Amino acid sequence: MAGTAILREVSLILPIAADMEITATRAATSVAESMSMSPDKIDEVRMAVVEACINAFEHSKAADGKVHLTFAVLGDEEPRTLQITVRDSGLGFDPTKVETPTLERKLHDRRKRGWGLKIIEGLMDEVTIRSGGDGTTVVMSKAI
Amino acid sequence: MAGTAILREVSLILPIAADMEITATRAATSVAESMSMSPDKIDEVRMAVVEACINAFEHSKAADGKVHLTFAVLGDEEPRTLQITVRDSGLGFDPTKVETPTLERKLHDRRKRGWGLKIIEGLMDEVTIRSGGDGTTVVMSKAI
Amino acid sequence: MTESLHLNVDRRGELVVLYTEGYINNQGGEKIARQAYELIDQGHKTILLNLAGTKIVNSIGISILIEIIEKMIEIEGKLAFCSLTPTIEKTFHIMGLTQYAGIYPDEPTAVQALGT
Amino acid sequence: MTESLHLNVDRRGELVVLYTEGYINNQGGEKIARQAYELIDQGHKTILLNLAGTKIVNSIGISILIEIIEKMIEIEGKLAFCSLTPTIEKTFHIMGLTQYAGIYPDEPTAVQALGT
Ligand SMILES: Nc1ncnc2c1ncn2[C@@H]1O[C@H](COP(=O)(O)OP(=O)(O)O)[C@@H](O)[C@H]1O
Ligand SMILES: Nc1ncnc2c1ncn2[C@@H]1O[C@H](COP(=O)(O)OP(=O)(O)O)[C@@H](O)[C@H]1O
Repeated sequence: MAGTAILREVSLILPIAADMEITATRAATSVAESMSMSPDKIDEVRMAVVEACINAFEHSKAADGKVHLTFAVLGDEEPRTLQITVRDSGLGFDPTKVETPTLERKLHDRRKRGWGLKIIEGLMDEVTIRSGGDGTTVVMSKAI
Repeated sequence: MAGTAILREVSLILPIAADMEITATRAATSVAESMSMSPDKIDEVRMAVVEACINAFEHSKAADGKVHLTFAVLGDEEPRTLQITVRDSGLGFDPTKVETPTLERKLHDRRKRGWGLKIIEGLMDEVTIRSGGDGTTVVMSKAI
Repeated sequence: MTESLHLNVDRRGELVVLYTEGYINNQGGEKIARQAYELIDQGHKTILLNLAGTKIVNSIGISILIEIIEKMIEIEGKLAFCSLTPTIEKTFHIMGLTQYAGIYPDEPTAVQALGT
Repeated sequence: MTESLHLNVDRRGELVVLYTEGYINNQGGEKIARQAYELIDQGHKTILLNLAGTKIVNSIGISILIEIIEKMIEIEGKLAFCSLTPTIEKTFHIMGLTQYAGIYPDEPTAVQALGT
């Protein structure tokens, strides 16, 4: 089957600390460039990585204070897809209970936040979230 | 004692593959910037990281095909030192048997190579190498 | 630190152009909001955010911009944006922000459209 | 790929200036060497490598440059460098390369010193 073998994988473990999502975007950029992804797509990947990281930073309450990322180049002979995993060992949440935000409602709401997952889904080709008592794993991918 | 606590640590695992040292330099840059290291020093760190990575890529023959890096911010209250560890689980070597290169000799030698460790030592403040049957670990640090 | 946001203010009568430089995250968004509320208090009702110097934003930062939009609707003012990266523009579309704030490719186009 | 080296050649009589752009690694060094040997075969004896466009090198790439220096000594020619980043210059010092190749801050200074 096309696009399913892992051709190359980079792992990154970040501490939960201010601006550390920038380190994640740089790793993503390197791996994406190494598979010749277009600059515009790389930029979209970067934004999705930022959102997934700040979610883990802000919401996970992971006891180890870490966020684990992998950047996998998937393909057959040629690189086809960049698959990024962002994992924390925190409290987890129920993704089905997250309300889809709309600006109309947010304009009257006290809480303007709640856009991260929607942005990730809008910018990446495929997104799956597994979450439970042992933490949260966001797997997101984008074809080159 | 000053400068000995780990304030923050980023880990990176790279596959042994062309240009992957660039990914390492980007992670190094992010962490160094986060501790406000000067651009010139960051650039020296980058060069040392390149050399340590290509050594592991080229010489280690690590069976797992990976190079493991950590970027640790050491300090007391304030960040003081960036400590970078580059580790492979390869064949290892005896650092005491590595000849210190001189250009005079290299100009007449067939083999012009052999500069990596000298460059690392010249650019970083402190460098220690542990190497044996279970692989090689280069620990190098630079104060901000 | 990586990139703390810089803000330049160009008052042109009723219109004010804010030039951002750097990351619009929590702190970046707050900085813009503080400036915007100050301008609103001074009677300015049209603010153009020129994002040419911003290559990265996050949703926390954008949420703070939504507060400014809400305020503008209240006072019948306008918040507009120009010179966005394609990704930031796409993100604004994903969020539906384009319905409540003008998005323009560059500053001259924005200034003309805002007609101030 | 990350950065494959680009090379521009400016023949000025005896002197040739080579402008590099990108990473001088194994392949980058080989590209420079191939070009240099071609120029030497054509009778050029003074080559100036302007590294303004190179922000990163590795020791494998530099080792290949040492081969060019060796060749130049043989034919009584000259290899010189200009517009290095501080780190690349420091690295050349660490290696002792500055004893065998002129290192100049910028191209005009280099051209004057090479006196061609
Ligand atoms: N890694 C995570 N760990 C725990 N909860 C999370 C995580 N990621 C998202 N969530 C939950 O999902 C909600 C929606 O996330 P998101 O759409 O990114 O918006 P926001 O972070 O602004 O609230 C969060 O408020 C949080 O409750
Ligand atoms: N990670 C490593 N694993 C095994 N051997 C190594 C490693 N790093 C360095 N070496 C050994 O040390 C020697 C000197 O390394 P270096 O100074 O970087 O120059 P070069 O890589 O050009 O030979 C290498 O040739 C190799 O034999």
